[in-house]
Parts: sequence; structure tokens; C-alpha cells
Amino acid sequence: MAEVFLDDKIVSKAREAALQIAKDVVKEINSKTTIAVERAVVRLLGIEGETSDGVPWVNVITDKMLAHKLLDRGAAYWLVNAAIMTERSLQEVAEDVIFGKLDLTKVPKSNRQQLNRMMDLLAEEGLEKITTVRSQRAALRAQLGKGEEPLKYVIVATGNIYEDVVQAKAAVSQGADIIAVIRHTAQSLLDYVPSGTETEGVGGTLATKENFQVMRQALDKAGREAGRYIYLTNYCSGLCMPEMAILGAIEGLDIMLNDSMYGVIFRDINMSRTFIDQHFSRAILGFADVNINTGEDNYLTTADAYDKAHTVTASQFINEQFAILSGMVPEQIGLGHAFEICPDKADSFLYELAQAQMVRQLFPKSPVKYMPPTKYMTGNIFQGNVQNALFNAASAITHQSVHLLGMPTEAIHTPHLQDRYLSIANTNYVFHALKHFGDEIEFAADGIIQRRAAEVLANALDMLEEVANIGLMTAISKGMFADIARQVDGGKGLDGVVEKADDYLNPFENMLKEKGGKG
Amino acid sequence: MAEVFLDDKIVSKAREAALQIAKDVVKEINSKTTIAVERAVVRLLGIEGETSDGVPWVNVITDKMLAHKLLDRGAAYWLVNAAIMTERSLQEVAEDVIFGKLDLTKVPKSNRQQLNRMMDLLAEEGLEKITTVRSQRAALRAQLGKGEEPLKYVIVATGNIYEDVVQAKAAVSQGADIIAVIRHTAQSLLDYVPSGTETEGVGGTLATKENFQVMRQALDKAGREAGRYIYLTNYCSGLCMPEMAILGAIEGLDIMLNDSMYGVIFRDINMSRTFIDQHFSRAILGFADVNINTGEDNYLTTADAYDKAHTVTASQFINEQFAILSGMVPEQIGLGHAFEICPDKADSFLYELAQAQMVRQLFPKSPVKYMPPTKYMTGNIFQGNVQNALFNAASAITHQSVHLLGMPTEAIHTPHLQDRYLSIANTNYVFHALKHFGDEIEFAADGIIQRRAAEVLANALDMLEEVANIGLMTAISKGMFADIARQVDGGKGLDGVVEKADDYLNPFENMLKEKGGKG
Amino acid sequence: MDLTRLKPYGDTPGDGMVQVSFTLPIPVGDEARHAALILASRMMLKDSKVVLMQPLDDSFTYFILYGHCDQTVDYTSIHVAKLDYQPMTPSDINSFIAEKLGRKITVIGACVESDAHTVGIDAIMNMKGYNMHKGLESYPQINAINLGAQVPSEELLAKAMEENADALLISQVVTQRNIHVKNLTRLIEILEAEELREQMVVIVGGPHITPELAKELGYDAGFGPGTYPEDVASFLVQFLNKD
Amino acid sequence: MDLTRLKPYGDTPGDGMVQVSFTLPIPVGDEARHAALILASRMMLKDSKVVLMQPLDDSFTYFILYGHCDQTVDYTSIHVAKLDYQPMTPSDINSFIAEKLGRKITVIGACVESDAHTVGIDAIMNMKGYNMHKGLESYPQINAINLGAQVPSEELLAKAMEENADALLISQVVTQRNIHVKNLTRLIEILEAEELREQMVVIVGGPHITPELAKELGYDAGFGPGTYPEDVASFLVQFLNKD
Ligand code: B12
Ligand code: B12
Ligand SMILES: Cc1ncc(COP(=O)(O)O)c(C=O)c1O
Ligand SMILES: Cc1ncc(COP(=O)(O)O)c(C=O)c1O
Repeated sequence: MAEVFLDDKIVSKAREAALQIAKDVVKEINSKTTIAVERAVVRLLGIEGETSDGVPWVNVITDKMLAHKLLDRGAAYWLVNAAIMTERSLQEVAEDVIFGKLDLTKVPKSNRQQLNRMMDLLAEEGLEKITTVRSQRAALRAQLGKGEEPLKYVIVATGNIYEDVVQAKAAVSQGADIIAVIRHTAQSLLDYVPSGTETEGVGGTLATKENFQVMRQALDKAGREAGRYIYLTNYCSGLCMPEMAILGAIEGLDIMLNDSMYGVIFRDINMSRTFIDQHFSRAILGFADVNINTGEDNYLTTADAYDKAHTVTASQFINEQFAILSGMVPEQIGLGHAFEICPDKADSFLYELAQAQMVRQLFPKSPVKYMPPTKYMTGNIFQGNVQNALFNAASAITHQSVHLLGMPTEAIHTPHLQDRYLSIANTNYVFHALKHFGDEIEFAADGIIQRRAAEVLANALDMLEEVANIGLMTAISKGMFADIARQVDGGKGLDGVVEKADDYLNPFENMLKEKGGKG
Repeated sequence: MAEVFLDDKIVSKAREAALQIAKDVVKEINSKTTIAVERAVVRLLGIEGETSDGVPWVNVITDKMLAHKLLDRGAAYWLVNAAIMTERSLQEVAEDVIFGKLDLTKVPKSNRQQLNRMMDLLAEEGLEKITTVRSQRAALRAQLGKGEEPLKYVIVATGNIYEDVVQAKAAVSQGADIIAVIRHTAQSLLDYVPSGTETEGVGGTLATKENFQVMRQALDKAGREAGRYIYLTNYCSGLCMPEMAILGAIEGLDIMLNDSMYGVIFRDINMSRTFIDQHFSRAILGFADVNINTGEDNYLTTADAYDKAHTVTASQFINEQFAILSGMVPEQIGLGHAFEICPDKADSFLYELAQAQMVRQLFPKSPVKYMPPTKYMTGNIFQGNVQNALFNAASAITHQSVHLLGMPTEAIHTPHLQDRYLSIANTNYVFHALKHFGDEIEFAADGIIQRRAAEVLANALDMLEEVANIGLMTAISKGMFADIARQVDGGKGLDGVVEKADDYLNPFENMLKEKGGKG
Repeated sequence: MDLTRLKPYGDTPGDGMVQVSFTLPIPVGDEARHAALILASRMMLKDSKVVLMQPLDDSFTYFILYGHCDQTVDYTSIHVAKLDYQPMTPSDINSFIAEKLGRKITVIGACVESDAHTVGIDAIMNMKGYNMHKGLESYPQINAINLGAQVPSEELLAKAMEENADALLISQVVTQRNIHVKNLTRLIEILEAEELREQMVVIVGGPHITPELAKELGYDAGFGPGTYPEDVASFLVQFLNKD
Repeated sequence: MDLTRLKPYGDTPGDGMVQVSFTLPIPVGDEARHAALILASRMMLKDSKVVLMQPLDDSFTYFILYGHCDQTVDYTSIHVAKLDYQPMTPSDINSFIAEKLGRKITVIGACVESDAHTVGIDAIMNMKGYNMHKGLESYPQINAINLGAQVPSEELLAKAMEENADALLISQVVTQRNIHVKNLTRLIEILEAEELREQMVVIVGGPHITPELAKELGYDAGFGPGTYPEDVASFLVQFLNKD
């Protein structure tokens, strides 16, 4: 077996430091909620609808609450209280709030016990839908079985959901196991969840209920035809992270991109906002058994993949601990990494292997996602296919679980039908030709690969200990991840962060975390 | 180091069997000469020229000798005898023979001692030119130095020597180390060496003195510019094998394709003819320090690369022993093998590696030539580039010496300028990325790779012992190589095989073999 | 989709997306890029983008481009003249010969003239066949004679006369300078000169052979890459049955 | 070679060799192959060969073709309007600013509107630079302010006014549905509406930006892939010196 030697002591120290880091953040954010979390709570309470100009009700309600500084007690508190006291359904209460027929602060306070009982009842009801979907999905997965690992993950990004379906179906017929529908450019900065089907997106299609449904149906059909379960992926990130988690949970997605820091670093979203949002959204995803994919691969598009390899490892430990603190289990945590070392570097393949193998061993139960070369891809589509071939080889050798296929046209356009075909053909061949290669070789003791793995791990530990020391927020503000610095009170969405009152209520939080990934 | 375990005892037994096989053949052919050998002798004696309709003088002379059954004493005997007795230069004698002015049988017999002295003198003179070229080449190689192994070998095959030059120069600027000028389709079946520059060839350009010169000059220039010696390759095969050896020797070629059996199997040339011709031509090439490349790769285009892998190994042992018996040294014997296992086969890469690594270890001093996938290349030029990437990886891992670059357009046309560029870019990247990979890994004991190497070696030994038993000619007649059967007295060129008389004379034979490759 | 106005498809119906690559014999530079774009527009591509401009040496530059083809094809009006036969299995073919033709048939295969690529004709003729599809030698009702590589047309015809052949199966693989066209034309010319053309079915195959090219050159049929022995045998026996 | 009749080159001058690939939204088959060949001929390719016909699923087929382009380009008549500047080294640029302009200059960089790809603009602006070529931040005579990703045009202009900027350096990477054209056009329109266009040099760059496109959209210059900080700085200071 092509394994690298990893010092167990260093590994546990790293994990401890990461736990410390995550705990410190969680402690800090425990006293806060966000408007996005509250919107999610309202959705979980079953309130749906849009105004005539397309603004979701949940936004109208929580915006009002924010404006009137009511969010500190939690949206659930106000709505449930009103429902009890006015003896009407939540939906009716919501409507009244929206149309200005009801001033929530004017409703008398209900009895605490009654409130709690009602909350729990509504929460359980709210989660039932998720539980149903979870078990439907599990049944279908069991029935159809899944492809062979590394699972072949391809993206569709035409900007038109119907065209995305056409492309996805063809990919499945060629051997793809996972379809990720890429999201409209900058949707993550929208502070509401849009609706409807998308046909004119840029860089991808809007993540909406309707789009999710169109693709889920198509893939279930394609999966039945192909005789294997086809996974559907979308994004749980940006200013609506917790709501996206619900959308994914209810529409039967299998994987969502969800990172504890991506929004901060790459979308300049406020830190507290992101940390709070990811914490709650992961509780939902874990409960719904929707796997996450973290975004460490992105670091290597702005920072150098060789020099900053340890930041990927450090971040994986942190992402893992955050997820566990939200109740997820390792089997749900698809940590990300990428094949991004500059191809001009001698022995680049060896360094890539060291990293890829290390990730597998550090997180043996994690369905890690291995990302292809992107940064050093060029307009030379023939050569790009070769870069992807080595990436495919690295993945096969190190037994990755989820393999995101590189496209020859990476530097040119979002994938066209034939690009994906060429890429799948490449991958099928390389995986097949190197089927048992990883089991067949050993890495020389004290060789380049072994030394590299040890070095990266040691650097990751150093970094984690430093971050544990100074705190994650300070670390980010120093640009320790992705070479990008963000300030603690900068970034988008800060105005949606609210200090909780002592009697803040969120009926879902503990329930979700407790049941968590274990189902 | 990625080495395979090879049982020394099996290896030496294989080598012994191969020596036995080669010796048996040499014993049998020692009593014969061929018209091609005699033409070569006449050329080495310095006789040049062509008739007005383009027939080389050497052909006219030896054809007459054949017709008059004089060849059994050797062309040298008649010509030198006549020169001594008529007191004229060999060239004058030759002219008189050609124009029918001299009947060689009518010339009185010279004194045996005088004849021998004269022979030796002329032979030494004849070889001087080769010696000069050999040392000029050695000097230039030393001066410019050579590229890094695996040396990158590309072909040019436009059919127009001037266009070949254009393509070769571009390839050198991109990193090629060796240029092979592919020969006009079916030139091997011409029973004479044509002359002039070729601009309308099919499948390649005619191998002629003039073409060799054009390319040699161009490559020396390109090599000086690039700061590394550029090797020139052509063919020493077919019905003019020994003459081609001389042409290569004198025009400063570095490598010639020369196989002990290729002509028999793939060109249906008579066995005796080929064995005699290869024996003499290798003596010339060894003396001239022109490396040979054998043609075992071709077997895998007609026979299955997996099932018949051992035939390649067996043939390599035989080719090696034939070359040694001609006076060559291992450093000159570029045995051939190829990456031709069907890409649909699971673990194909592992089997390729086993074979490639085994070849290197069996013939550690040999500048073995590794041939790319050809048979299973398709019109999918993108996927072809991927097949070539794995081939490049196999070559880098197993430290091949000479690497013939695969072209993405292999299944379509002889390489165009950009095809070669794409192929060189592919190879440069893979070699660089995997620079030390072969030093970094070990193959698991008793794993697929180890077992495969052992199996192929064992089968090769079985085959060699069987061939030693039944004799090589019978083996070929049973189709034991390349799945192609040829009959002992079938094939082209049999009419040019002549039983030697007791007083047969060939002044070069021993001289060449004695000095041989050691120079 | 309007099949009368068929266009290439990249990721949107009608986008006309086409990938092109070529080399121009000029040095790299802005002018070269322009030249490539002009050429692309002469190839009826709109809004082309040069995605790679790579010098191959001082005087050649390689381009990869993407552009939108604004030409369309009327797919509904395409009628390809198909070889007129029903595919049959080997055992059906044998029964067909026995029953309909009432005699064993003789088929001679060869790579003619300068061509030495026998793998294709072997795949059709020899016992072993191709991809688990056995060759004509394995058909009890067919007398399959494979002459192999580089057979001069004259030699082939002599053999055909001697064996009283029903069909010639010709393979041509090398196409540089259209050598296959020359070789194939020569064979037909000799057959016609000897007035033998009508006496046998003459079929050609090879990786660059299309049915149309075969017809054009005077052959009864042409078979391209991926042909199996039963394909040509099905055609042959049904063709013989029509005569 | 006749440069007035430039043609692609494969292995023989004038062979016109072109490689093409595309997908047609039709099932694989003889008709599909014909459709591809017809399209190739409409793309002015002669004697095209389909070397790959690959079904992508039941209703799409991918083709790779080779053909001989019979179009030519008059290379001698191509005159590309070049950006009018001499390349300088960073230290020359600094001296030039000090001596010729006599003051430090202020440059603001940004990926505008929806674009978040900062790597390119960072390569130009930031200390670290690109491929060992340091960015404008490292130039003592340049006050380089990098606003980063997804900057609304309005925000950019406010900052430019505040800093009294000499130049805006805009980056656009995403091109799907021509979003870059829309974003770039919007910026110029706002600049013009505010009557600020003449007050600053406006330069755009990105992997699919060409000098021509930049001009067309109303920018002073456009820089494509592989640009180094000194390239744009050389242009900028010389352009400022001309005003
Ligand atoms: C194997 C091979 C060889 C072997 C041939 C061994 C042998 N005994 O056949 C060797 C090494 C000897 C060889 C030599 C040469 N080769 Co070669 N060779 C190939 C190679 C790699 C594979 C061909 C093959 O076997 N394909 C597999 C068979 C099964 O496919 P197929 O022939 O298409 O046959 C199928 C169909 O077409 C059809 N079919 C074929 N014939 C017939 C006939 C009938 C009647 C029917 C019904 C059907 C049919 O059915 C078959 C099964 O489906 C190709 C590259 C490639 N990957 O295609 C180059 C290739 C064909 N060779 C080429 C060249 C140039 C040569 C040489 C001329 C080079 C040289 N100068 O030395 C020589 C000389 C050969 C000569 N005189 O003809 C070129 C031809 C370029 C061109 N388009 O003109 C190619 C394309 C390589 C290249 N890119 O340069 N070659
Ligand atoms: C890195 C990357 C990302 C990173 C960006 C991180 C960051 N902070 O920049 C991340 C992962 C965040 C990302 C996200 C997305 N990306 Co992105 N990404 C890339 C990638 C891999 C490399 C781009 C890059 O960094 N190149 C290196 C730099 C140095 O090159 P450059 O930008 O060309 O810059 C040079 C020149 O152009 C010039 N230059 C550039 N700007 C300027 C400005 C001036 C003034 C001057 C003078 C010069 C200049 O100088 C630079 C140095 O020479 C490309 C694919 C590729 N290989 O090109 C895809 C790519 C650009 N991304 C793409 C897409 C679609 C997206 C997303 C929209 C996907 C999604 N829906 O989530 C998102 C959203 C981003 C958004 N809102 O804009 C597509 C764009 C397709 C298209 N043509 O429209 C690409 C081509 C990938 C693909 N094939 O699908 N991406
Ligand atoms: C973890 C993660 N989240 C989100 C995204 C998508 O970014 P956005 O939705 O913010 O455009 C990515 C990008 O690949 C990612 O890796
Ligand atoms: C050893 C050897 N000799 C000769 C040739 C060329 O064949 P010919 O010159 O007979 O066409 C080859 C083909 O690659 C070969 O491998």
C-alpha cells in the first residue's frame, strides 16, 4: 500500500489544536444569532411564500424583526408566542406580520411552559419532512447501489437548468456518479433565496427549489436507467447558508459545498456571520444526512500550492472539528483538497501524491473530495488533458473517495458536452489502467514523498498551534489562509448578526445537533 | 527503486539458450553469402557510381557475378584478382566489368599471398572512412553533450526530405533528442540503394546518401544551436541491409533500426537472406559505432501484447546474442519493446510497468528503445494524448533510455508539425513531474507487478528453450513470433543467397567483427 | 430543435460551438493572431477566440480557437445510400450460402500493392477474427484465402482466376499522398482491362475507407473501421444472391 | 512561401491542414457522419475525414475531423493597431514618473461588478506580483490601491474621486453570456454620465481581453493573458505623459 508515515502524536496534537480553535469560535458565537439563521428557523417552522415582487416571506418577517430589534429573542419566540396567544396557525400569524396586520411586540407573553411545549411540537413537525426525505434517499441509495470509488464528480454550468439536465444525463450515461450544478455567479451574496427555474444564469444556474427539483428528478431517472445512484450536489454557502441547507435537505441533495471559512475569505462575508451560519447549517445538513464538501482547494488558487500546502491540511482539521461540533459525523465530512502544484516544478507529481495520500490517512472515514488542476490549466486543451491524466493517476493511486473531474477547457469556458465526455473518457481509462497500482507500491522510507508528507504535517501543526493561540479570527485577519486577509468586523452581512437575549429561543438547534449525523 | 525481482538463474539460462539459438543460425549461415553482402563488400572496396538509368554499379557487377555463378568466391576475390593481374585500379576494373569490357573469369589467377596482402590493404583503406566518421561523431557528441534520459525520439515522415528538415528542426527546438527519418513505404523490398533527394515519398522518404546528408547537416546545425547532440536514425533493414549499414556508417547516422528477424516476419524476406545480411550489417554497424534498434515492438501489432509479452523478451535475448556474435557491444544494442496492452484491460499500466522494468534490468547496458501505444490509438486525439501520458509515465518510472514519443494522431496520419509539438509538450511535462518517481517507489513483494515479471520471464525461458531445441528457423515457420509464420525456403530474396566456395573471400568480415563495437 | 437547420452544440442549442486547431507558417505575434482569426472567419466562424497561440519554432505558430459556426445543415434531407443488405449472424450466413447459393463460395483477401498492414484483413479473414468475432476462415461455407501483405494486383488476379474466386476483399491502410486511391484504381483498371470486373465481387476496407469512396473507385462496397467479418459476409452473400 | 496567400500547414506547404471538433445534436450513424462532412464543407474544408464519431448519449454525437482549408489570408496586409508604447523596466518606469511626470501617480485596481477573480488583478497590483515580476505596489512612484473582488462600478468611482486617481485598472475574467462586456460597458457608461471619463486612464485586462475589444468598449487599452505589471505600467506612464 502506498502509505505515508504519519506520526500519530503530531496528528492527535493537530486534532486537539483544531478542536480548541473550533471550540473557541463556537463559544464566541454562541451568544449571537444571524438573520440567516432566523430565516432558516422560520422556514423550518413551515412558513413559506413570496411577496408579489418575489421577496420571500421569511425575509420580510425577519427584516422587520431586525429593524425592530426583535431578533435577539429569536424569530421563533415571536411567532410561536403570537400563535399561542392569538390562537391562530403560524402561517396565519406570518401573513399578518407581513401585511402589517399584527405587531408582534403588542401580543401578550404566553406562559413559558406552554411556549416550550409548543416549540418542541412545532420543531419536531418541522423536522419530520427532512427525516422523510432522508430515509427516502437512503432507500434509493441502497436500492441502486453506488459507483466505484473514486466517485466521478462532474459539474454542469450552462446557466440554464434544462440544458444542465441534458448535459448531466449525457455525463451519467458516460460514467459520472455525481452531478454538481454550479451556481449563478455571485448568488452567494444575495441575502435571500430566489425562486423559479433559471435559464439565463451566468457561470451557473440559480440555486432555487424549482431548479433543485428539476435536476433531482432527472438524476433519479438517469440513475435508475444507469443502475447506480447518482448524487446531486449544490452549494450551501454565502449569505443564505442555513436556508440553503434546508433547501438541500428537503429537495434530496446528497452533497453540498459548505466551508467554515470560504465565505469569509473568498466572498468577503463577515466572520461572525459566516461562523454562526455554518454552525447552524451543518447541524441541519448532518441531521439530513447531506454530506458536505469543504473548500480548501480554493486556497491554492490564490496561494501557492507547494508553499502553502500545510494551510490546506490545517484548515481541514479545523473544518472537521467545526462539523463535529455541529453534530456531523466523519462519514459526512467531505474535506477538500486539490492538485494545483505548478506543472513547471520538478517532481510535482510526487508532492501531489504526498499530500493526497496524507489527506486520506488523516481523515480515513471522510469522503474527501479531490479537486483537479485549474490554476495552471491553459488554452492548450490537449496538454490540459495530460495534466488531468496525472491528476487522475494521483487519485487512483491514493484511493480518493470523490474525484472532481478536470476539464480540458478549464481555462476557457464552463464545460461543454464534449469537454465532459473527453474528461470522463480520460478518467475511466486511467482509473482502470491503474486499478490496483496504489496497492502495489510502497513509498521509499525517507524519500521525497515521505519527507514531504512529514514536512507538511509538521507545518500544519505549527500553524494550528499558532491559530489556537491567537484565535481563528485573528489568524484570518493576518491572511493566514489563502493569502487573503479579512478584518474581524469587516465584510458583508455583519448587519445581520445579532447578540442573543438571555431568553433567546431556537427550538431546532439542540434537537438537530443531538440527533446530528447519526440520524 | 522500482525494481522487479528477477531470478538470476532463469536469466542466465535464457541468455545461454539465446546464445545457442544464435550460434546455431550463424553456423548454418556461415557457409553462405548473399548478393547484398557482396554489394556491400564492393562498396567497402570503394566502388561507387550509377548507370545512366540509375542502377548502382554494385548491382550491375554483382548481378553479373550471380548470373555467372561467380559469387560463391566472393565479389572481392574477382575484383581484386583482376586489379592485381591487370594492374589497374579497382574502379577501373569495375567500370570495365560494367561496360562488358572485361570478363572476370578470363583473368588469370593471382598468387594467393599477393591477393591476401592486397585484400587486407584495400580493406583497411575501405574502413578508414568509417573510422574517420566514427571519431568525428564521437568528438561532436562529446563536445555538445546529450539530452537527459529517457532521450526523446520523434519521427519525421512527410515524404519530402526538405519538409522533414523543417519538422525536425522544430522538434529539436521543442526538446527532441533523436530524429528518425521514416522510410518510403516498401523501400525495404527494393533490391538496390536508390539515390537522390526525395520529395514525393509515401509513408516516408527514400533512404539515400543525399537524403542522409541533408538531414545530418540540418541536425548538426540544430544541435549546435540547441546545445546538445541530436541523434539521427534511419533504417538498416530489408533487402539492402548491409549496404544501408555502410550508408549509415559513412553519413554519420547514430542509430539504425536493425532486427535479426523483422525482415522475415514483416516483410516476408527469406530467412537465410535476412540472417546472413543482418550478421554482416551488424558487424559494420558495431565497427562504425552506430547503435541498432531492434523491432520487437512490431510483434505486438499483430500478436496480443499481454498474451505474447514473453515473445518480446525471448526475441530480445536472441537479438542481443546475434549482435554480440557480430562483434557489437551491449551499449550499442538498443533492444525494442512497446506499450501496446489493450487499454480496456484492467491494470494494464501495471503489466506495462512490469515488462518495461524487466527489460531495463535484463539488459542494463542496452540503450533500449521504448515504443508508444500505436495499435489501440484511435481517431480520438484527445484520448490518444492520455494514452501517451501513461506511456510517458511508465517510461519515466522505469528509467528507459530511448523513448519514442507517441503521437495523438497515430491512427490518422504521419505526424504533422503540431502533433509532434503536442507530443513533446506532453512528454516534457510528464518526465519532469515524475522525475524521481521511479526512485521513490517499490513494488510490493508478490504483487501483480512482481508476479507478472516473473511469469513473463519464465515463459520467455520456456520459449527460448523450445526454440533452441527446434532451431530458430523452424520456430519462425511455426509462427512463434508475432503470430506470423514464414517458411524456411519462402520469401523474397532467396535467389540472392549463395553457397560459399571453399576459397570464398571477404576481406572485411573478420576485421569488422574483431574490432567490432569496441572500436 | 429544427433539424433542417442543424448546428453544432456546445452547451446551448444553436450556439454553433466549434473547436479548431491549425498551424500557420508565420512567427508568433499579434499579426499571427489576427491572421488566425481572419482564417477562422473565412471558415464561417463568428466571434472566434484564440485560446492558444504557441510558437512551434521561429517560423511556425500553432493555434487553438473556438468559434461559433453560423452554417447549418438540413439533416432531414440527408439520404445516405446504404449498402443494401440485412445483417446476419455467422450461422445464418452459412445457412444462407448453403440454401440460397447452393455451393461454397471462395473469397480472396489481400493488402494490395505497397500496403503491408495485414491486421485489418486478418481480422476479417483469419480464424481468430477480431474482438471475439471469428473470421471468414471459420465459416464452413466459405473458402477463405488470405494472401496477406503487399500483393501486386497481377498476382492477386492470377490467384483469383486459379481459385475461381467469387469475391476479392482488398485492404488499404496507408493513405499518404492518396496512395490508397492510386492502388485501388490500378486494381480496378487491371480487372477491367482483363475483362474480369464482372466476374467477381470486389470489396475494399480500411480505416479511411468510406462506402462512398469505394463506390467512386468502382468497388461494389467499402467498409470502414470497426467492421466485423459477419458485416462483409452478410453483404457479400446477399449481393451474390441478387446476381 | 507566398505570404499573400497564407494557409495552414500540416506537413506540406499549402496543405491547409485543419483539425476541427464539434458536437451535433443528433444520434450517431451514417447520416450523422454525412451531416458533419457537409458542415465541414460549409466551413470551407475540402476532402474532410471524420476520424472520430462518438455518441455522447442517444441524441448527441461528437466528431473530430481533419480537412484541408482552401481559404487563404493575405498576411502582408495585416496591420494590427499596436498600443503605442515602449516597454520599460520597473526602475525606468519609476525614473520616468519622477522626471517626466514630476509626481507620484495613483492607480486603482478592481474586479468590477459580479467578477470575483482577483488573481489576475493581484498579479498586476500587489507587491508579490506574478512570475517574479513584482506588482505596482512595489513601485515607489506609484500609489497602488487594489479594491479586490466584486466592486460595484459606483464604489470604484467614489474611491477614484476620493484618491484623485490617475488610472483605473479593471479586471474581467468571467465571460459566459458576455457578462464581461456588460460589466465593462456599464462602467464606461457611468463614467461618461458623471463626466469623469476624460479625467482618468481606464485600462482593462483579463484572459479573454484583447486590445481590440478594449478599444471597442471605450477603454484606453486592453491587456490579455501573460501580462506583467511593467507592461501596463509602461503603457500607462507614457500615455499620461502624452496628455
Ligand atoms: C500495426 C501498424 C503497422 C504494422 C503492420 C503490421 C501488420 N502486419 O499489419 C507495421 C509496424 C509493420 C507498420 C508499418 C508501417 N506503417 Co503502420 N501502422 C500500424 C498501426 C499502428 C495499426 C494498424 C492496425 O493494425 N489497426 C488495427 C486494424 C484491426 O484496424 P484496420 O486496419 O482499420 O482494420 C479494420 C477496418 O478498417 C476494416 N478493414 C480493414 N481492411 C479491410 C478489408 C476489407 C475487405 C474489409 C471488409 C474490412 C477491412 O476491418 C478491420 C477490423 O474492423 C497504424 C496506426 C493506427 N493505430 O491505426 C499504423 C499506420 C497505419 N501505419 C502507417 C505507416 C505510414 C506505416 C509505414 C509506411 C511506415 C514506414 N514508412 O515504415 C510502415 C510500412 C507499412 C507498409 N508498407 O504498408 C501510418 C499510415 C499513415 C497514412 N494514413 O498514410 C499509420 C496510420 C501510423 C501513422 N500515424 O503514421 N504499421
Ligand atoms: C482561480 C479561479 C477561481 C477562484 C478565484 C479566486 C480569486 N480570488 O481570484 C474561485 C475558486 C473563487 C473561482 C470562482 C468562480 N469561478 Co473561477 N476560475 C479560476 C481559474 C481556475 C483561474 C483564474 C486565475 O486565477 N488565473 C490566473 C491569473 C494570473 O490569470 P488572469 O486572470 O488571466 O490574469 C492575467 C491576465 O489576464 C492579465 N490581467 C488580468 N486582469 C487584469 C487587469 C489589468 C488591468 C491588466 C493590465 C491585466 C490583467 O494579467 C494577469 C497576469 O498575467 C479559472 C480557470 C483558468 N485556469 O483560467 C476559473 C474560471 C475563470 N472561473 C470560472 C467560473 C465560472 C467561476 C464561478 C463563476 C463558478 C461559480 N459559479 O461558482 C465562480 C465565481 C467567481 C465570480 N463571482 O467571479 C470560469 C469562467 C468561464 C467563463 N469564461 O466565463 C473559469 C474559466 C473556469 C471554467 N472553465 O469554468 N474561480
Ligand atoms: C466551499 C465552497 N463554497 C462555495 C463555493 C461557491 O462560491 P459561491 O457560491 O460563493 O460563488 C465554492 C466554490 O467552489 C466552494 O468551494
Ligand atoms: C526493426 C525494423 N526494421 C525496419 C522497419 C521498417 O520497415 P521497412 O523499412 O521494412 O518498411 C521497422 C519498422 O518500424 C523496424 O522496426
